[in-house]
Amino acid sequence: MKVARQNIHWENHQKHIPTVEEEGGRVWGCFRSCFLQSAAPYTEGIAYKILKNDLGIDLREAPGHTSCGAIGYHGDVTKLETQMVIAARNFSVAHYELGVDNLFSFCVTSFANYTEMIQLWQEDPQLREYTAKTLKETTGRDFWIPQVCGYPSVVHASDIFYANRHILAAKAKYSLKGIKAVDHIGCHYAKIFPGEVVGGCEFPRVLVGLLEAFGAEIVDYPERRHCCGMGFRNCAFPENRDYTASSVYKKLSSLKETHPDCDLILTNCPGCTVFLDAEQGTIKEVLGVEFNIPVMDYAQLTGLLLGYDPFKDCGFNAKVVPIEPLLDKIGIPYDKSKTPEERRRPF
Amino acid sequence: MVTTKGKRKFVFGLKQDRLADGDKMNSQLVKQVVAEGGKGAAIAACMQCGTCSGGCTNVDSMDLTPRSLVLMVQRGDWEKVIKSNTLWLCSSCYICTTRCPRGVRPSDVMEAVKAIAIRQGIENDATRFHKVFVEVVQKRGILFEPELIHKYAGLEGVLKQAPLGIQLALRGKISPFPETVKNPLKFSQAIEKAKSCPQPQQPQPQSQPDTPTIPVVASTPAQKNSTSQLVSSSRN
Amino acid sequence: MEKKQQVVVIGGGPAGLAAAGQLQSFGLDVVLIEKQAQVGGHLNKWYKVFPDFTPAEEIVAHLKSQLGNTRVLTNTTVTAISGEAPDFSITTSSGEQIPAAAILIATGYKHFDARLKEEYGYGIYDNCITSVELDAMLKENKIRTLQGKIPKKIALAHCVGSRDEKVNNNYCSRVCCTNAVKLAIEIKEQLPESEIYCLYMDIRVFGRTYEELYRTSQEEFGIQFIRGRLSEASEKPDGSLVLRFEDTLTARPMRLSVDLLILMVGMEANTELAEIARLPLGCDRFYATLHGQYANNHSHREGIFLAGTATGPKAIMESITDGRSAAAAILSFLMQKAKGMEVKVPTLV
Amino acid sequence: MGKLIEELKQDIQYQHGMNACLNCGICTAVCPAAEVYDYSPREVMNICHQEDEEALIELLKSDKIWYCGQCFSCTPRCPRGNSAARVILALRRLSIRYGYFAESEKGRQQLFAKRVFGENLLKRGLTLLATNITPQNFPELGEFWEYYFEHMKEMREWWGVPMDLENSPGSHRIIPEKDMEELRAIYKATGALELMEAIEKGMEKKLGSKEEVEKYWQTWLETGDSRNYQLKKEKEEDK
Repeated sequence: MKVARQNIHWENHQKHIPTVEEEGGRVWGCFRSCFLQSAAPYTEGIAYKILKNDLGIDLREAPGHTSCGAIGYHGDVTKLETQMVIAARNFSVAHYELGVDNLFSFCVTSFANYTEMIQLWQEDPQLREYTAKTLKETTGRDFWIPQVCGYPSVVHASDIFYANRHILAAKAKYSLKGIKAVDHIGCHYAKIFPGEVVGGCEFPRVLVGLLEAFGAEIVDYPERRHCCGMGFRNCAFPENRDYTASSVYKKLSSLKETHPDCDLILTNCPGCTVFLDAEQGTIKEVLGVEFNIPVMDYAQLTGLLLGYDPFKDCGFNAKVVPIEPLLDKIGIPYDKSKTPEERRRPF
Repeated sequence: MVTTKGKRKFVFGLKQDRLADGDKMNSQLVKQVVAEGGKGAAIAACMQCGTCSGGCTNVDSMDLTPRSLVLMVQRGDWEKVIKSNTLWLCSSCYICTTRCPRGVRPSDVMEAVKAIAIRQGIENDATRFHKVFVEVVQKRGILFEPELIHKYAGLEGVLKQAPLGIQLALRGKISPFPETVKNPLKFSQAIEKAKSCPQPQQPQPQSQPDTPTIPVVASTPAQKNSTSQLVSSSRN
Repeated sequence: MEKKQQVVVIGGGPAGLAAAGQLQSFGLDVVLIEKQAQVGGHLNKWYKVFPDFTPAEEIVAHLKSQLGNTRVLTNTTVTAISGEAPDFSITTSSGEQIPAAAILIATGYKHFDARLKEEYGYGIYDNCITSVELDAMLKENKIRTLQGKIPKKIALAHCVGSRDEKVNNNYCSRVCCTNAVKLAIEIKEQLPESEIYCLYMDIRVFGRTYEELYRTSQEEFGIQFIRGRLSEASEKPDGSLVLRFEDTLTARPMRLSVDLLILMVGMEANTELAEIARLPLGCDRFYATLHGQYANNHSHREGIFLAGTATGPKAIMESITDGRSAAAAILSFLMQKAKGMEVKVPTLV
Repeated sequence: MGKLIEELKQDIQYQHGMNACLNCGICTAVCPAAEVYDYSPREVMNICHQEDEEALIELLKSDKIWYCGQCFSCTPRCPRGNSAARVILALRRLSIRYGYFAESEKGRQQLFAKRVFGENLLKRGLTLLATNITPQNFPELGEFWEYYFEHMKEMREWWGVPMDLENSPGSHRIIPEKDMEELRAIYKATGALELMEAIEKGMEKKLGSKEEVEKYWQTWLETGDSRNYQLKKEKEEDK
């Protein structure tokens, strides 16, 4: 490889995300992820702590914000029209009640869903009119389109980590020197609107940039772009989950074959964070194959390196793959007087 | 699949990967088929247009269309070829062969593949029927239908076919008694002689009388290098 | 004709060379302006040309031998065009003013930048190369991977940068299919042990004897054609590539590992003179012709003509024919101008 | 042209997802579903393209349209700017509106989607709830997830993400009733309720009665596998 994972058309795939040192980068409206809050709540917890305490961001969310509903959209119980008006309501609440102009979401599907709606409104004035009218009729609220740096859009939480990566790296207590890592980008972050992705959908930079800032060595493997297999209806019902397990098996086999010494997979999608980890347990039980590759969210990794507690703050006590070997390798201390069980069962 | 290994119960397992492995492609089977069937079974020219499948009489019942069968031979996927019912459903009507725009002869390919399969010892209803058929004919020099049915499908088969057999017999289409050939001795001698003959070597490459005799000339008389000769040699 | 009239041909590729040769044979004064140090255009890069494997240098030599009294200016570009037909004045990069009664633009094409198809990894993966680079290897009789090994399995991916909305090229580049067939045969001749796969969507071998070439590649060289467009390539630690595509003939996704991947890069317009010559472009960004059926050498400006791949993808042979056809159109135009007649140029209805 | 095809063509998802298809296979090449199921997005696009009403109905009644995992891997690479995943969205809604979804095993799972995602949203304003991720249905989350599930409240507070807070922003909050009313009004006005209702009705029609639908639902709740419910026809065949 001539240029290790460096996107050669980098200039085509940038979007401007203000850092906390820039105007507009200190106050953000945010949307929670319903997948994270139910299947990996600790991830949002640590992300929140870092954004607030370490980056000093004024994070604003309203009690009346609802889910974007996109799981129902891709799970086929709602319609495009519904999604548009729900998005418009959440935007309107953020702007008129909380006074924020730029927004991010913790979930990649929300990010894609909001981006889709904003783009539809931009492209088709009729849809925009319909949305504004229905919003007014059903809720009495006014229509508003969020902007980031003057461009009608929303961003994803990992974008903010990426934008502030050098600030975070400067604050980090530990470094990833000598650690081999690979990214796994959420499909709904990269593949629906490749133009809205830091680095484009083939060689995204959003997580690679973060990993590099922390000093990790980036590797690549043939199935890197393969979906984790979360697949909405496919992961939701156990009877369909062979789809998920097979996809994870395919990905991890490819990674093991190419880079058996890869230390971690970094993700920015709630689904991938959960299933790339969890299905390793299934594969172990069903096939007896052990991969043992720690999978973590960008916020969990940043939290670890900033010195937050791996279990209490970063939530590594609810994961399937043990994290201790990686902690030892990086040099992060943890209570060794306790057994792994005890570390994971605080009560 | 339900797995209860360990403590937890999984109602799912891992699906078989449907991703085809292109690295298994090879030209061994093509070479074997050509060796068996001669030039008539050469399929390199196939461009997968589907004319053969489009016209095939029995394609509705086949699990691989003739086009796919040829493709699998090209790819060297012997397993797919040998498992398919296509080989045994081909009625050798030659529609595929008369219509192929590239002069490929799928019916010859079928014959060659079947010959390889039989030599490898494949056994199924079709091969058994053919074997029984040949045995019956060898024994009498002529077919005796009730005997064929009996040998192929047993007494049950004979009973099952009896109503039809009776009808046929009443109309004089078949005889309830075995017929004989004029000179049974001569016939069996001929069979013995044929059996003792050494197996023919490779089938002789067929000459193609329908090939145009006007030589195709390379479009420019420029330098005749090796490749340009090869190009023009494809038809002359 | 009383006074000799001068025609300026811009671009010394096959179309420009053929046109210049033809124009001077009509008795006209011809100036040929070439940007590069040598005339011949892309032909100078090629090894052999389909369908008959004529060496590219032979074609250049032949076209050059027909130039007669043509004044050839190399390392020269056109910086301005002033005046109207038949009294144009062309300013060159050397500062010279050249009068012209008619101008022929034969500035050819550029290759598609394969890096834009990021999923194929050109510029990232060592053993993903373009058809242009392969031709250079063939010329040297040295097809090797970057690691210096003789490749055993080679795939040629058709339609790279052609028929692809994602890179804003909706058109077919026409020559890549036949070129891929030709390259496959050449590789097989140099490396008889290699296995060669063409990943195609449609085989568009459109010219005389091209289909025969395609057939020969299958029958005599055993080139495998797989109907499925390349979706992505990724690299293994040993430098070989894993290709992902659908084998559409069996309707199943397929993966294939190869030692060398050749991207059949398409053609893109080279319209550097669009502003200088004030010429409109078609939706494919090549120069627009006056009429798609019967005025393909006429531009939208009187006295300015077009030839070769300036107006869309063409094979070498077609470019030569097109150059000569443009020469005839120019002659006709000049003769009528000389007679003082209103020039009859087909117009769009 | 048939009625369903007309209706499909009116769908904005279809309009955005379908230009002329080249049948090149780039989508199927990277489709995760094509690797595990008898499924090819290219074929789905092709069937839509044929504009054959019968073929379309057959597709809408089949499992095929439900295999797609909505990952959109097919979308960024299509040389004609198509999106099979988007076309799937249109097909699924059409299948639901006409009750065809209930004809296939995967289609019938739509009842759970409606009763989980849909009703969660109407009741709580969140599509997924912490209580949905049970160790029974998600055995792969492992033993520590079982522990978490038993100590949900304390664990979440320990992590700093307390749940079910009222009148407060934050994870898994209780959304104020006035906001919930707005949300329900949106669902009603935009036709989402109608779509959800169509799912219940379609199931009722297929299974024979409301009671049977509940039996189907219970089977799933109890065993985590809807295949344990036997359809009437299948029962008769068994006899």
